[in-house]
Amino acid sequence: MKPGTTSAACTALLRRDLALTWRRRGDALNPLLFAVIVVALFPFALGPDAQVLERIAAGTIFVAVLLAALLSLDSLFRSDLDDGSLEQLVLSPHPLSLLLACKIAIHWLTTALPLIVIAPLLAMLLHLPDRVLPVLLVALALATPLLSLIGAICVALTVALRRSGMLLTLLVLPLIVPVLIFGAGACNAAQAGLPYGAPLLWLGAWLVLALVLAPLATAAALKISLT
Amino acid sequence: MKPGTTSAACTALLRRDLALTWRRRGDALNPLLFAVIVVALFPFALGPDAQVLERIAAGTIFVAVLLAALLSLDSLFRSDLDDGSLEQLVLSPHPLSLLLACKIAIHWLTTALPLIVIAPLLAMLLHLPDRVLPVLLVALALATPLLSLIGAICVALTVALRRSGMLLTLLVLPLIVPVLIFGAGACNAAQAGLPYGAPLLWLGAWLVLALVLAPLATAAALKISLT
Amino acid sequence: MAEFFHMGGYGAYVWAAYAVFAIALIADALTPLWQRRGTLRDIAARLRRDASRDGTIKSRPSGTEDQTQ
Amino acid sequence: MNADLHEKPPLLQARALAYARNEEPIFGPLDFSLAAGEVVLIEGDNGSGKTTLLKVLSGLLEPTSGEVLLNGVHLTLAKLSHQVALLGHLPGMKLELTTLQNLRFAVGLGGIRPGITPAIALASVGLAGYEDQPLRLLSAGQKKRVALARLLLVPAALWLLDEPYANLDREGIELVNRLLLTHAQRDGAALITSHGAYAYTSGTPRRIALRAQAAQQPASEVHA
Amino acid sequence: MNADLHEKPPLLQARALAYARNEEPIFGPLDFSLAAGEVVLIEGDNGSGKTTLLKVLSGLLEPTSGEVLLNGVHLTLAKLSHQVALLGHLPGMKLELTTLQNLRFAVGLGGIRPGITPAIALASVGLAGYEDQPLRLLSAGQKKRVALARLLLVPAALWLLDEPYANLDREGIELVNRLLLTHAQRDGAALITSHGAYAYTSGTPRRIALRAQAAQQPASEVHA
Amino acid sequence: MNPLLLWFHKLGSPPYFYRLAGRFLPWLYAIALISGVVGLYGGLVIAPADYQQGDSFRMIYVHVPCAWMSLFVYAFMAANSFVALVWRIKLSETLAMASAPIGAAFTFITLVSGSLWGKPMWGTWWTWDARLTSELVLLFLYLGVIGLYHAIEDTRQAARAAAFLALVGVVNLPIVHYSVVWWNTLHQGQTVSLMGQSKISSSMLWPLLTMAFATHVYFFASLLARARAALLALESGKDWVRGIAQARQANAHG
Ligand code: HEM
Ligand SMILES: Nc1ncnc2c1ncn2[C@@H]1O[C@H](COP(=O)(O)OP(=O)(O)OP(=O)(O)O)[C@@H](O)[C@H]1O
Ligand SMILES: Nc1ncnc2c1ncn2[C@@H]1O[C@H](COP(=O)(O)OP(=O)(O)OP(=O)(O)O)[C@@H](O)[C@H]1O
Ligand SMILES: [Mg+2]
Ligand SMILES: [Mg+2]
Repeated sequence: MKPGTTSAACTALLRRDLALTWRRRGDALNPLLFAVIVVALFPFALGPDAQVLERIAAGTIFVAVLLAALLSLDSLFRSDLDDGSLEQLVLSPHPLSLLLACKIAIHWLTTALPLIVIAPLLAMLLHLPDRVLPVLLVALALATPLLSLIGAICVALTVALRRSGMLLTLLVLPLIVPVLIFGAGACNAAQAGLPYGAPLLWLGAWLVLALVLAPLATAAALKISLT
Repeated sequence: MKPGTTSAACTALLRRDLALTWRRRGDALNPLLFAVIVVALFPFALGPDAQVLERIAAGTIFVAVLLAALLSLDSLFRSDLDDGSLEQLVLSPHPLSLLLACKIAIHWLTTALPLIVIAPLLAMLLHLPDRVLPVLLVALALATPLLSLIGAICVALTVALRRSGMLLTLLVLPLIVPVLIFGAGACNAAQAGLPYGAPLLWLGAWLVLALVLAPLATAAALKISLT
Repeated sequence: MAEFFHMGGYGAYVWAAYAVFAIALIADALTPLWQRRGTLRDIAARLRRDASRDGTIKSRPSGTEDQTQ
Repeated sequence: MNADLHEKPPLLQARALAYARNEEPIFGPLDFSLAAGEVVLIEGDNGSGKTTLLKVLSGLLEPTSGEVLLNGVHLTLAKLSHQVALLGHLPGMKLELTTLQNLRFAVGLGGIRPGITPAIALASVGLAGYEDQPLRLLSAGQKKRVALARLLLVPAALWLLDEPYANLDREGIELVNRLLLTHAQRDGAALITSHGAYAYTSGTPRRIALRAQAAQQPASEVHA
Repeated sequence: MNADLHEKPPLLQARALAYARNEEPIFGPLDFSLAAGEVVLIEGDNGSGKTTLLKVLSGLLEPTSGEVLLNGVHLTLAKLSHQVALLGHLPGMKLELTTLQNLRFAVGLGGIRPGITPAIALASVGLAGYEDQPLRLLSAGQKKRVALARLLLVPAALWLLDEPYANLDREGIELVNRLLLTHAQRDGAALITSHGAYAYTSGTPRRIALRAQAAQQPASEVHA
Repeated sequence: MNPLLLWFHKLGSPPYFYRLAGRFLPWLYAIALISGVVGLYGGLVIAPADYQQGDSFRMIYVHVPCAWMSLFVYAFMAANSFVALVWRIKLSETLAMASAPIGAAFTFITLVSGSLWGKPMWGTWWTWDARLTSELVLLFLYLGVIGLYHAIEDTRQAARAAAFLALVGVVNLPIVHYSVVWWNTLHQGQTVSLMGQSKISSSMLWPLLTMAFATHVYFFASLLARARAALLALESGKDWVRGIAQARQANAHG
């Protein structure tokens, strides 16, 4: 009997999830479009005044990207639960936290990364000054993985519930308010010509911490909600 | 054999859906909390400058309410599809559009109405001037049923999909841009001291039209996506 | 020639627009070719698969004997 | 209308009925008719199209060719009315509501046979005492029984049952057989799919055989 | 460790095992053991707790009292390792991926028995030629066969099968029996639930009977 | 049956359409390419620089034809959707769904080229002007149709659902357009008006018309190519398609 190594299991999981994303590539674009649409709604709601839009640009983009990544979080374990794959994952002989870390990484790659890539377009739609753009991108690059990691814990807690979409949002949002404050805060500071390094450093520190702890917490939460 | 009258069928449907909402009352509160949280995020994202917030208050509330109602739309037929109730509905001897109209009415009552009730609180959070509040409430009262009706058509089109959440958003948003423009536009006009009657009248006219046509279109769309 | 590409200072914008035009339409023209090739490949694969299923039907009698034992 | 007034048309009639999904034939042209009082078993291997046939007959899927007549009248979604009751793989009921609430809704939507109530129907399927139990607290077989109770209530002449025996214990299987017999006696008709023909014990039912389109390879050898 | 070195402990041992959901007993204290090479049938009416028992044995649910020993070692989620393969009501596979991709993933996650490949396993369950078919295009019975192929691949000594015969045609039922026989012969063991004891034809298996806790009212009378 | 009807009937048969389209395709591509090159030469080389905008006006030769096409294609798609839903003609479903990505491509080009034009002319990549906004909404509508079509598994059901959406969208389009116009005047943002319909000189005009012709021909070429590919997939169970697949395989191996 060949039990199979943990790295083989991770590879298999990564390969399967990428194949699934490819099969569902239409779905994979959805968070992107959602963010674009949320951003596009604001000019409709506020009127086309460029000055107003410029003032709220960074904040709105941050909120839109967070909401999009957040709503897509729901699908992180959903389909695995529905078809029983999650049970198989839990029953597998390999460390659950490692397997979950793979899943979270795939989630970030397929939903948050495209959002960062498209952020300059969103910035353009809201007339964000060019010099703020790099700060926005760095802030997003630090904030979105944090969101995926923190979100995964909450998803694991709510996964056993049937329609958890909004409950999930409720759990995650309070946790990411600090991320939002620091991320959007850095951008606003840059826009106002103030120093913006400190909040970004904070975000980086949290990210390192979350990278280590979140998969473990997710595995624990998942076990709780499955039994 | 007593085939049962159409009004009995509608009553049974209304009673069942209300009972279900009551059983899932935790879920029913979610759109409300979502809207509150989206609105609450903006002061964090933009900083606490009261003037900026006041300028964007009406628009942001409108966007938040629309997003919340929109995300809850997904569940309009979802659970009925999952457990086969929708098939039974389609196979029933009564006019499908009427049954669907009942479902849409329940959806509006249980998700949009609480949002309107809580709108004054949201307005307060963003320092909306008091005199604009009545306009906001009227605009929401006209816009949210429109959204439910238009949204139902799109939900019916996407109901056969497994994970339609975000695709649905993509389909609905272009259709409700005019609603947003006129609804938020009326509030902004009121805030700027301009006349705001015309956009509200337009919304009312569309609402009457949608009340008649949307259930029929929804039934047609549902039949397309179920066969 | 350089002047032609310079476009009176607007070169970057003009040529970018034309590049987007060209790239988008070339991509659009290539997609049906890819689709066609993919479809034909799938069909060929399916034909092969069906052939392998037919092959197993031929071996069916021996299989059923096996089961009756 | 084609209905001949002198001779009663069969309850259900299929003429050259065929269904293809994305141009791939699922079941071939079928001709059969079903008179009132008949129970017919649809037989076929895994993947031969039994479920698909029932969906077509209920009007949920449109046949690619051929036609279905109900009481001599062409079947369209609109005319299906209360003639057909479908019991598919899905329960068609709400897990959050109690068994009684679910049955009451079914009655509101589909009407009710004279002389029966939801509570009586529940007792008939052996679930007396479970009236106020939410459906989600029932086991797989118990849920199936509630779905069977629905059939007793609604005034449908034609029952389409997809694997009604699955998940049921022996008592449940007998229950289904008894339901079918009673239904046939009062001039109803039923089409059922089942792999285990053994399950239908009250006499030998008539059969419709579906040939598997892509004949299955015999699982001749198990690899060790 | 308790394991006695001189006498091999049974593969699976349950001691006074009981499970209660919200203080309501689902199945009573059970004592049984399962040696390598044995196939045991769990019998019980609808709602008697068969599914629940299998979930407890696989480690998905925690028993309320009593204990489970695997090879003489206490069962915990962590130690379950690759000893148990559970086949539940859910397929545990992705409908969008092909049969082969699904099996490859199962192998990656659970390891593989020597001398077998996913393609051979597929052929063994009668699905040769379906390698590149996405799972969602298969019928209920065909999906079940793919799930059975997974059992052939992963190196688990104990199989827990919840109604493995449901949805399968006769050939499929024979297939399950042959799989069980082969598995027993190479010192595996299996616990299966099934209402149709008739389905298990290769000899009479040992049985564990679960009494329905809330004794079912006999479905004595069908209301017409 | 009169000959024209008969021909339509035959055209509705996929193998006939496939072969006929295959015969037309090279010609259409060639005409599109030649007229495109002529138009571009006229626009980029022959036409004089604009006295106001300088050479930047040369963007008109991609922007305007594509803008026209984005609207024309939507109309074409909606008309086919209507036919598909009412008369259930398979070819119309295919044509409607084949035109959606092409229309989206033209809309995308319009948005990008307009944006690139706006930067030097208006000093900003984007403003929430009426025309720009409704073009953006048009892109979303196209994406919605495409997304819905690809999200549903059964191809024909997908086509019918997406066609339904396209029709709903066509009702919506004028509403969006006028609401946006009104919204701008309602709330006096700095409304930027597009370059007026100034009488443009004929040396500037003919390349524009040539490009418009080229894009139309290109559209039909691309449409036929896409419809052919879609028909192959749709009819993959039919003998004529198997024949093509086998012939191609034989070619590849032989
Ligand atoms: C993102 C930005 C832009 C978008 C989305 C856009 C969109 C459109 C659309 C949809 C049309 C077709 C209108 C119709 O035929 O009814 C059009 C036409 C036109 N656009 Fe733009 N445009 C943009 C920027 C610009 C800019 C910056 C200029 C030049 C300063 C410009 C000049 C024109 C001209 C000259 C026409 C032809 C007018 C006519 O004959 O109707 N556009 N544009
Ligand atoms: N959604 C689907 N899309 C495409 N093909 C499908 C789909 N569902 C089933 N099929 C295919 O159609 C055929 C018939 O399926 P169907 O479910 O009707 O079979 P069945 O007779 O009910 O089988 P079983 O006894 O296993 O339930 C099978 O070959 C299956 O692979
Ligand atoms: N999620 C649940 N919550 C509470 N009670 C449940 C739940 N699922 C099942 N039950 C109850 O637990 C008991 C045992 O259920 P279980 O599913 O184990 O039965 P089973 O033997 O598998 O029955 P079947 O043969 O019908 O599948 C039943 O009485 C059922 O009503
Ligand atoms: Mg079936
Ligand atoms: Mg069970």
